[in-house]
Amino acid sequence: MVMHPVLMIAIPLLSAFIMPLIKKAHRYFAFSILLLNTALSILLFAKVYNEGALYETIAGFSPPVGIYLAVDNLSALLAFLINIFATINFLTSRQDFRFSMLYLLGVAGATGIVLTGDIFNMFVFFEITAVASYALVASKKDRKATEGAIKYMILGSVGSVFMLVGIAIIYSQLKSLNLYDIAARISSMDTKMMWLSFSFLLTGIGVEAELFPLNGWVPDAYEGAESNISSFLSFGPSKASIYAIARLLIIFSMSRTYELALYLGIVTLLVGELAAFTQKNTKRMLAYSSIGQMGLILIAFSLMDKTSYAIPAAFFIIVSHASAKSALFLLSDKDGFGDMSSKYAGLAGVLSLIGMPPLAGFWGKWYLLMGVADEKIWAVAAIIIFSAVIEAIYFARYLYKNMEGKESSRNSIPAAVMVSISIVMGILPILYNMAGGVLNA
Amino acid sequence: MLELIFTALLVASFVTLFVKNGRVAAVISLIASLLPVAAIIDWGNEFGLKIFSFGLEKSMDFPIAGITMHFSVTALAWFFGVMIFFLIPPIMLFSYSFFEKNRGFFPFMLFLITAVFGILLASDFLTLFFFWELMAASSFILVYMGRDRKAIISYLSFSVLSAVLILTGIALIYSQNGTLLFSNVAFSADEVTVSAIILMIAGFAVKSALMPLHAWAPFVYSKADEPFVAFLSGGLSKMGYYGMFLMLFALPGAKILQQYFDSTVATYILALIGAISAFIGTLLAFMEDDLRKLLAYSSIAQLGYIAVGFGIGSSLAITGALFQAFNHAFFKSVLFLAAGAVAYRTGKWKISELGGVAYKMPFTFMAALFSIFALAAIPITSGFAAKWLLYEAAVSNKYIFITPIMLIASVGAFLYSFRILYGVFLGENRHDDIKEAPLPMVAGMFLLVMPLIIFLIFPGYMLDMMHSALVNAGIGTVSHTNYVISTGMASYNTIAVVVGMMIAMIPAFLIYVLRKHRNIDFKDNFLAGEPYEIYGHISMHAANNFYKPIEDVLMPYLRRGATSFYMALYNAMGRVSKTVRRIYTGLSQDYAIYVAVFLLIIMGWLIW
Amino acid sequence: MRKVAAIVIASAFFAILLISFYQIPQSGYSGSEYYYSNPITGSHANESVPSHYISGTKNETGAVNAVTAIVVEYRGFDTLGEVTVLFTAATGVAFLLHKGKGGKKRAEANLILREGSKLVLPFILLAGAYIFIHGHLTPGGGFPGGAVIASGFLLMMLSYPKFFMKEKPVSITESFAGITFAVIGLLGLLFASSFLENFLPLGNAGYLLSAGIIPVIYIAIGFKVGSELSSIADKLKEVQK
Amino acid sequence: MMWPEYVTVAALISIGLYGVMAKKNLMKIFIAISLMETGVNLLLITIGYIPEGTAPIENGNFVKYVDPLPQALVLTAIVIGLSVTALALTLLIRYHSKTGTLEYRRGMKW
Repeated sequence: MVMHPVLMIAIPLLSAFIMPLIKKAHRYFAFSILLLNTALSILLFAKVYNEGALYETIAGFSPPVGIYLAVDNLSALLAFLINIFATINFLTSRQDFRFSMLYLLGVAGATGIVLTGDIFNMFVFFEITAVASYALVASKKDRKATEGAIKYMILGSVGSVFMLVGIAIIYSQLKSLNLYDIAARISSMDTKMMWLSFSFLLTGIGVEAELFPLNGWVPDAYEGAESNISSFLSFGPSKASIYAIARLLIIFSMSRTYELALYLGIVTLLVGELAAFTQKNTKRMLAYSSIGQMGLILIAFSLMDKTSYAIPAAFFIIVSHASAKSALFLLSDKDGFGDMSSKYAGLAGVLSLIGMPPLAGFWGKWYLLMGVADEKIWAVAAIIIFSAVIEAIYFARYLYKNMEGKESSRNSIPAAVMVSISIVMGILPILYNMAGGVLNA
Repeated sequence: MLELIFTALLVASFVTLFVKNGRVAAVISLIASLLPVAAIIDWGNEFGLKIFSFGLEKSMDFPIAGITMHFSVTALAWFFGVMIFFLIPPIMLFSYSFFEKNRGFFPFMLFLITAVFGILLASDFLTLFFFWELMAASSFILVYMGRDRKAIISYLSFSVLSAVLILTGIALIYSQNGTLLFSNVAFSADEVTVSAIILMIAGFAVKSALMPLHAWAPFVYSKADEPFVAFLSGGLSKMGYYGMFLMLFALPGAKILQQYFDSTVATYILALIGAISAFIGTLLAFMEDDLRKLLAYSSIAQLGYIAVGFGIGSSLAITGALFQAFNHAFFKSVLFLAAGAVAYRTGKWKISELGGVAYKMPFTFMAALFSIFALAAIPITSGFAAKWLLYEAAVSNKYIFITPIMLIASVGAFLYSFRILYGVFLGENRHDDIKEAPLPMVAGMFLLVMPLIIFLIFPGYMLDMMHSALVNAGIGTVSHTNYVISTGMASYNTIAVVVGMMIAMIPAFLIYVLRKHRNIDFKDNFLAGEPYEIYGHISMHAANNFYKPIEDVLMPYLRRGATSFYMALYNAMGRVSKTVRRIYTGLSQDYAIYVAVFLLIIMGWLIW
Repeated sequence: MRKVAAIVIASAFFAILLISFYQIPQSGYSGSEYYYSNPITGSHANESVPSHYISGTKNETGAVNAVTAIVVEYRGFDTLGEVTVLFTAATGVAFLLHKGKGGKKRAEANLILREGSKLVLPFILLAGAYIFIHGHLTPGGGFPGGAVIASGFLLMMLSYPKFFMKEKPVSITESFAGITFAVIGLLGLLFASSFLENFLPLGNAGYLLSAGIIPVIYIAIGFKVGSELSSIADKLKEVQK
Repeated sequence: MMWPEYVTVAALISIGLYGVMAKKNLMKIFIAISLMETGVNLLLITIGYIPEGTAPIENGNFVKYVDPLPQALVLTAIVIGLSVTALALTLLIRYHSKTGTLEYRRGMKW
C-alpha cells in the first residue's frame, strides 16, 4: 500500500463527521479509528525511516502553490507518539459521543500540526486542537473546569491572533506560506520584519507550548480539567506546539533566535520547577512540572544548530514527558496508588521523569547533558542539575503522598500501559540509530 | 555465559516479583545471588583466588538499544566484586526468615544485584552510568518501601544529584576525548577534565555518604528493611568508592589533579573530608539512641577512613583503604543484620529500651561482638590491620592535621561500640520472653563473620587479592607474606599478635574456669548490693544518656550540621517557590499583560 | 493601576505595529523578489505564488473566481480544517450545553414580523443556495451561503420563540455534508494522485457545471455551515434565561 | 502606503489587547478578542490589496487583480474567529450559571 500521511488527518476528521450517525457504538468506533491511526503512523515512520523524508502534495499542486505535508523522522515519531498515547488515553473516556468526536478532532489537529509543511495550515490545525481542547477542558462541567477553559481560551485566542499577525507579516514579505519556501528565502526578508514576524509567531505558538510567561492558563486548565483531559493536553497539543516552535527555530535559523529560545527555555524550566516545588495540589503540581519539562525540551531544541545531540535529547524528553506525565495525570483522579498497576505507573513514571534507565527520560537527560557539555555551556549544565534535584524532591514528596492509597484510580491500567511505552521507547534500538553513531564509542 | 548471568538475574527478579510467599522468593533469590559469586570465583583464577574454574569469559560486548555496552572484568572490579557479592547470599539467607511475605524486597534486591554486577563489569562510561542509574532506581524503590517521608525525599534527591553530577562529568569527558571507553580515555590536565573528575567524585561521594553529602544516610538507614540496609551500607556504599578509585587511580585522575593544581591540594581535601566524616560521624554516632541511626553514623565514620586512604594516595594508604572497605562491608552488614535480628525478636530499635538481649540471643551476640571488635579495630581483628595501614600511611606522609582527627575518631568508635555492646546486648535483662533468632538468620550472620576471621589471621591473602588491581593502577603494593605485613616503619605479624592476645587471655580464661564464680544479679551489680526497692524507679540502664556531658558540650555545634543546612536550603527553596507561584495570579488579564509584555520585550531584544 | 499599565502597553503596541506596518511594501505581488522555490525539487520558479493563482486558476481548476479556486482547490486542505474548526465548535457548544431545556418565555413577536419572516424565509434560503452554488463563478461560496441560510433560521427563531431546530435532521445534514467533503478528498486520493485533487472534468470555465469538484464541495460546505450555524444559534437560544 | 487601513489595524489590535488586559467582565474580554481578530483580518486583506486592483474573478478583460490568497486566508480566519466566539459564549453561559457573575470571583490561583 502506498502510504499517505494525509490519511492520518483525513480519517479521524471523516470519522468525527460520521460519529453523530452512529451514536451507539461511538466508543468502539473512535477507539478503532485511533488504533488505525496508530498503525498508520507506525507504517509512516517505517517508510520515512527507510526512505528518507516524505512529501505529500495535497490537491495535486506543487508545494508553494498548494499545501503539502512534509514528514521527517522526528515528525513521524511525534505523530506516532501522539496517536498511540491518544489511543491509550481514550480507554479512560466515559462520556457521550460528542466527547469522542472532540477527542478525535483534537488528536487529528495535533497530528496535523506535526505533519504539515505549510504555516497557515499549521495555524488551522492549531485552531482545531485548541478549540477541541477548550471544549474538552470544560467537559467536567464544574466551576473550576469552566474557569480553566475560559482562561485557556482567552490566552489561546490572543495567541492565535498574534500567530496570524506573524503569518501576515511573513506573507507580506515573501508572498508564500510554505514553511520550506520561507526557510529558503528568509534571508531575502527585511531583517526587522523578520524579527517582528518571529516574535509574533513565537508568542502565538508559545501560548500553546506552555512557555513562560505565556503559560498562565496552564495550571488552571490542568487543574480544572478531568484527569484524562489533563493527560491529553500534556501529550497532545503541548507536544505538537513545542515541535512547531522547533520548526520555527529551524526556519529562522539565526543564532539570535536560538539564543532567545535557550533563555526562554531556562526561564521556563526554572519557573516551572520552582512553582511545582511547594504546590500541594497534585494536578497543579504536575502542571507546573509540565511547564518545567517544556522548558527543558526547548533548551534541547535551542541547541539544535550547535550539536547533533539536541534533537535526540528533545525527542527523548518528549517521549518521557508525554508518557510519564500523562500517566501521572491519569492517576491523579484519586489520591494514592491503590492497586499494583497504579503503583507501577506512578513509580516508573516518576523514575522516567527524573531520568532513570532504561526509561526514555534517561536518554533525554543523557543526550541533553552530552550536548551541553559539547558546547561547554556551564550555566545551563548547572541549571539542569539544579532543576533535576528540585524535581526529585517534589516527586519524592508526591510519591510519599500517594503511597497510602485505599481506592485505586479508575485509569490505572491505561496509565501503566502508557508508562510501559516509555520503557519500550527506552530500549527500542531503532530510535538510537536516528541519533547516528554518536554513541558508539 | 556472561549475558546468561545477567539474564538469569533479571528473570529471577521478575519471577520473584510475582511470588507472594517470602520463603520461596528467598530461595529463588539465594540461588540467583550465587551466580555472581560463582562468576567472581571463576575470575579469581586470574586475580589470586584459585578455587575452581569453569571458563567464564572475561569480557563481553553487548549491543542493546542501538549502542554497544562494553563489559570486561578488571582486577579492580574483581576485588570489589569479592567485597560485594559474597555479602549477598548470607543476606538472602538472613532474609529467608526475616520476610514472612514477599513485599518486594527480593525482586528489587535482585535487580540491584544486576545493576551492581553491571557497574563492576562496565568498561565504558555509558554502561557504567546506565547501571549506576539502575542501581539508584532499584535502591530507591527499596527505600520507598520503608515508607518514611524524609528517607524517600532525601534518598531520591541525593541519588538524582549524584546521577546528574556523574552524568555531567561523563559528558565533559566525552566532549574532551570523543570516546567513552575506559581504555581509550586519556586525561589531560585542562580545566574541563579536572572539573569532570571533581564532579564525578562528588557524584560518587554521595553514594559513599561522605560528609557534606551524607544527609540522606541516617534517614534511609534507619527506615528501610534491615537486610537491604545491610547491603546498602556494606555493599552499595563501596560502589561510590569503586567509582572514586576508578577516577582517581585506574584512570589516573589523581595525577591529573596534582598536575593541574600543581600540588596535592585536591586529594588532600578529599582526605580531609574523609577524616572529618570519620570524626563527626563518630561524634554523632555515640550520642544516638536509635540503634539503626547509630549504625548509620558509624557507617559514615567508617567510610570516611576509606576516603582518607584514597586522599593520601600512597600505596600503603590505598591498601589500607581497600582493606578497610572490605572489612567494613562485612562487619557493618553483620551489625545491621544483628540489629535486624534483635528487632525481629523484640520489635525495638531504641538502645534505651533494649538490654540484656545477649542472654537470650547468644549467637547473634557473638556475631555482633566480633563485628564490633572489627569495627573498633581491636588488634586481634582484621579491622586493626586496615586501620594500622591507614595510620601509618597518614603519619609517614606527614598529614599532621588528619592523623589526630582519625585517632580521636577511632577512640570514639570504642565509645559507641561499647554502647551497642552494653546497651543492647548486655546490661539489665529486659527481655525474658524472646528466644534466639531463627537459624537462617544466625547462619547468615556467621557466614559474614567468617571472612573477618580469615583475614584476621591471613591479611596477606587480602593483599594478594588487591595486588593486581593496585599494580594495574600503577600504585604498587605493600610487601607481605600470608600473615606478615611489612611496611617501611614496621611489620605487623598477625600470628604474633594473635598468639600474644591468646597468651594474655589465658589468665583470664583460667580465672574464669578454675575459680568458682557465682552469677550476681544485675541489680546487685549496679547498686552494690543495696536493696533495690529503696530507690524506687531509677533508670539502671547504663546506655541511657551515657555520654550526656559530651552531648551537652557538643550538641549546640553539631546541631548546625549538614542536615540542618539542607533543611534551611529546603525551606529557602520553599519560600522562593511560593514567591514564584505568585506569578500565577489566576487572572487572565494579568496573563494577557505577561503575553503582551513578553512580546514587546522579545521584539525589542531581537530588533535592537 | 491595571488600566494605566494596560494603556501604556497597548499604546506601545500601537506604535510598534504602526512602525512595522510602515515597512510593508504595497508593490503588488509580481515582483521578482517574490519568486518562489519548490521545496521538494528545489527548483526556482519565475513567478510568485499569487500570480500563479491569477494566471493558473482557469486552466488548472476550471473556476473563474480565483479566491474560490484557492479556498477549495489550491488550499482546500485549509478549508477542510476550517470546516472542522466550525464543526468542532458546534460540537463543543452542543457538548457543553446539551439538555439545557426551555428557558423563560418570551413574548410572541407581532403579526407582521411573524408572517413576514414566513414569507421571506424561502427567499433567504434560495439566496443562500444561489450563493454557494455559484461559488466558483461569482463572489461568495459555501461560507457566505451557509451563513445566509443560517440567518434565515435565526430570523425564525427571533420571530417564533417556540421555534426549535430539530436536532436529528440538523446533525444528519451536518454529518453528511462533512462526510461528502472528506470523501471527495479521499476519492481524489483514489482516482487522482493526491488528497482533494480534482477528479471530475473541468468543463467550460464560466459555466455552472464546471470546475470539477469545486461546486460539489461548496454545496457541501454550504449545507454544513448553514446547519452548524443554525444549530449553534439554536443551542445558545435554548439556555437563554 | 495605505495609512488609514494600517492605522485601523493597529488601533483595532491595540484596543483589543487593552480590553483583554484591563477589562474585568469576561464578555468584554471576548469582545476585545473579536476586535483583535477583526484587526488581523483587516491586516490580511490590506496586505493583499493593490491600489486600483479588482476582485480576482476573471471576466475576460484583463485588469489588475488584488492578491487572492489573503482573501482566502481571511475567509478561514473569520470562520475560526466565529467558532471561537461561539464556544466562548457557551463557556460564559456556563460560568455565569455556576457563579452568577461574569468576573473572576475567588478563582483558582497559585
